Amino acid sequence: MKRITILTGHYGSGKSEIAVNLAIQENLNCLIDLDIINPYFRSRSVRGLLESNGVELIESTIENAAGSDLPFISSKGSRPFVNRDLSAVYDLGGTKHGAKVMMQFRDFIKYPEDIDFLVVVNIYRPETDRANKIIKMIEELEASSQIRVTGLINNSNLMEYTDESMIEAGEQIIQEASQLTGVPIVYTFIEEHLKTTKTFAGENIILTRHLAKKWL
Amino acid sequence: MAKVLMKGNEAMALAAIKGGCDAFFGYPITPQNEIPEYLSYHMEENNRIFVQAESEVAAINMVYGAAGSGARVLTSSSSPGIALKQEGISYIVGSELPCVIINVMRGGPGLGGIQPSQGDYNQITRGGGNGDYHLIAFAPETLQETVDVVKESFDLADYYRNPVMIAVDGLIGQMMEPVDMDKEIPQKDLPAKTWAATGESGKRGSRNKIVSLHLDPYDLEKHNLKLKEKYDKMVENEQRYEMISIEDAEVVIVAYGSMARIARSAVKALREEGVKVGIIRPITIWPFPEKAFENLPESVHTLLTLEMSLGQMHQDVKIVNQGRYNLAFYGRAGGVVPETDEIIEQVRKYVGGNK
Amino acid sequence: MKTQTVYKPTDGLVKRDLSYCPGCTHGVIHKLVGEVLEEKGLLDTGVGVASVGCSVMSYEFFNCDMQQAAHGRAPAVATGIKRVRPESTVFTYQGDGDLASIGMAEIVHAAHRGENITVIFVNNAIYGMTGGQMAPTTLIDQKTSTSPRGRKQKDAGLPLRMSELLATVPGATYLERVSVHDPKHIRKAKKALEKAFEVQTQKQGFSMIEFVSTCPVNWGMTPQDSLEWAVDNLIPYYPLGVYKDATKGDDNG
Amino acid sequence: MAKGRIIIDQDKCKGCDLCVHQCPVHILELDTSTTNQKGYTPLMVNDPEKCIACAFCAMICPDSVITVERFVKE
Repeated sequence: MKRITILTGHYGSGKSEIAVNLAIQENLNCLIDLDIINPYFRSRSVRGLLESNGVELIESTIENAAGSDLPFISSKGSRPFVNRDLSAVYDLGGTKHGAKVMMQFRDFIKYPEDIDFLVVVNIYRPETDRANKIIKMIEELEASSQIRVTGLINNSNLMEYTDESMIEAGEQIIQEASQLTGVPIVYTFIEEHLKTTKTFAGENIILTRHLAKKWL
Repeated sequence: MAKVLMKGNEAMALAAIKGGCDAFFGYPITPQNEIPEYLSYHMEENNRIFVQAESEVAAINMVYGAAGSGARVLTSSSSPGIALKQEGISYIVGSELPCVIINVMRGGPGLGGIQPSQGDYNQITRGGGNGDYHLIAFAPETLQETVDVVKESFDLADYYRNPVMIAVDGLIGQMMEPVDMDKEIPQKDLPAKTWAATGESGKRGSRNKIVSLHLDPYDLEKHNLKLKEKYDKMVENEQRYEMISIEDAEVVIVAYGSMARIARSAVKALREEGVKVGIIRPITIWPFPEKAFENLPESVHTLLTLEMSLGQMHQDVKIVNQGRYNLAFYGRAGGVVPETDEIIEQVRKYVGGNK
Repeated sequence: MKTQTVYKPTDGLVKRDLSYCPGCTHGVIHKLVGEVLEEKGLLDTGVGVASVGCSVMSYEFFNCDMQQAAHGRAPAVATGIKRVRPESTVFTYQGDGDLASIGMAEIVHAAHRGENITVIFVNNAIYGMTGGQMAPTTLIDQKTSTSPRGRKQKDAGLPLRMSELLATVPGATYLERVSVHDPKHIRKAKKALEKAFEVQTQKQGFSMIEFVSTCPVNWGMTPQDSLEWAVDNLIPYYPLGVYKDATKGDDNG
Repeated sequence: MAKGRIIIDQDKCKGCDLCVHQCPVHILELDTSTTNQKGYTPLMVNDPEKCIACAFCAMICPDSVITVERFVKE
């Protein structure tokens, strides 16, 4: 993987769970939570877990404000863009409205070749259930962030009801979008409970849910 | 229709469209913003009305106007915003207009916080507006149930000519869950709205008035008694609840919404150990499901009320209990959501106790 | 001898006695609104919104569909009606306490959105219904039951001029202030109302006619003296005239 | 010779006096010798022959008490 991964997509597509999984599994230096859209279930809500895994969490300018919907973002968020020693995953808020926060870092992005800008897609989210809708979303995300999308993530799931056929159905639709845009599928995330031997497009990663409580 | 993965707020917004909502009037407040955001895009697409009002007060009065002219209307807000809407809600009830109000509850009092809470129980069931009035209030537990009651609420509102509230806490508004958006729901045979002030007095041959003012106290009392008959009918027909693992329970938890979800996972764990615990889950918090408490098994000795507030529903449990069982209460407030283990520990305090 | 009717009571009002005090110009304004609705054929599609104040019962008087609104909220209620019934003719009838005080947000934002409704604003510089308290439009030194020594700027500010204020709101289309103290001004007021409703039927947006009105009972004057007091005191502070006319499209903010 | 006449709905009149002041030929007066159904002293016409059917009285009347007719030649 590249040194910096920026995750975008529709809200509820699974960006934050994937960000936390990538940060922990890939031993990244930091996770930058730039979600100004969602007030709950943000990656900043698992600070302890991240820190115990050696991941620095960068989020708001206000400390201890998990209960805040203020959009203030820590200026530390620009560090991985300028410091080539740092590996990082950026977790953006959903939709083009969440992606526009990237604009504030535009002048810091010195090494664009270090960056993967990935769209998380779950075809069971009605706004991304067809190839044409996924393509439209890619265009919107690029327009509002001014960053070229470099890859797609298949995160098609119905949470605990997910089975292999759902991942396959997702792959088929996302592949269609991929062929039309030339943007490759770089990861497929597979629910932990699903003991599958199949392999799917891109790198396959087992997803452990950290953000949602068991009773949810 | 196959299931899709939806966020609670978004699911409620889409459910409203599917429930035949003609118009939405609202004002932004966290954690319900995805509702107006979703509707701002999709109402127009369906040739329906979306207006972002200048305040919650204006929004609910727009609801009044649109409902008075015969439309199916929705507004949504969160706790402090619902407080601002109380004026209009009282007028809407007094004028016998139907509408649906979604309340995605957050912590209070005051501006409070944006984290989930059930602190509006009294505001919803006792009403913050003036006068004798009630509204049916659903407090669903899953997104599927939420979607189903949102759709059904438009019919119920029309049927009783009274507002219906969907009271969920922020967790249900913000969580993701698979839902079948097109699940069949019960439908009512509804008469035409011949009472509505539609601006068609010419066609109708008579004029309609939407009014909550009654100058003669005896007239007003008569009107209030007529409304009371409606509330009695709602109490008789609309109590909804679920009984979970009640058959041989010693301790019965009373919990709704997200708290019921946590209780459910606690009960599952406790049952695996052989602890006899069950749940009464109110699906309507008004009318309060008194019927659920009528024929509890002999084994029950304690009712344990769980809330994400500090004993508001517990008052209703006390009223319905009438001294029959030991009563216990556990609540968290201010947006703090308890863990399953916390609930397990609470239940353990009371198992093996005497009746 | 054969006769021709020059003037008769309008069918725009319900055939029942108005509840207002003797000589109160609410009656004249009601009549004008009724006449315009009748003559322009707008009763059949009309939905009026009654406010709170002396005109709270106006839903009993206008001969069309009516809704009664909470204090100050008439423009929001009218918004709700007009949005779901765009073919109807929607008007509010509001006093100065209702429109300029408790309902300030609703009136400004209805104008701001350019809601296609017509607002009848009755400004008599006092709260009539509740017993003659100070209104936002009460004149400096005017005595009311809550300004017993006369309104003072340092405590209560200067009287609010709503037509002028709304003229600064980009969304408003037509604003005019009129008076009904003599036949000449009554004719002019009727023309203004005709224009306001025409703005609505032409789907040109928000219109408001402000009426300088009287309150003989709470001012403590005879009806005729009230008219004269309004001419001598209110009109100089609230000058009559058109405050905004964006119907030609040359001024839409 | 009168140009027209006014018809007064006496029982609706609130005796406010506004019309009296608007009449350009000064033929209107409140009848202080009696009260109507409402208890007000109602309007009366002193010198109907002078009426010019201008309708000023009717226009200012807040309670729609007055109907005005003009005589037309046969």
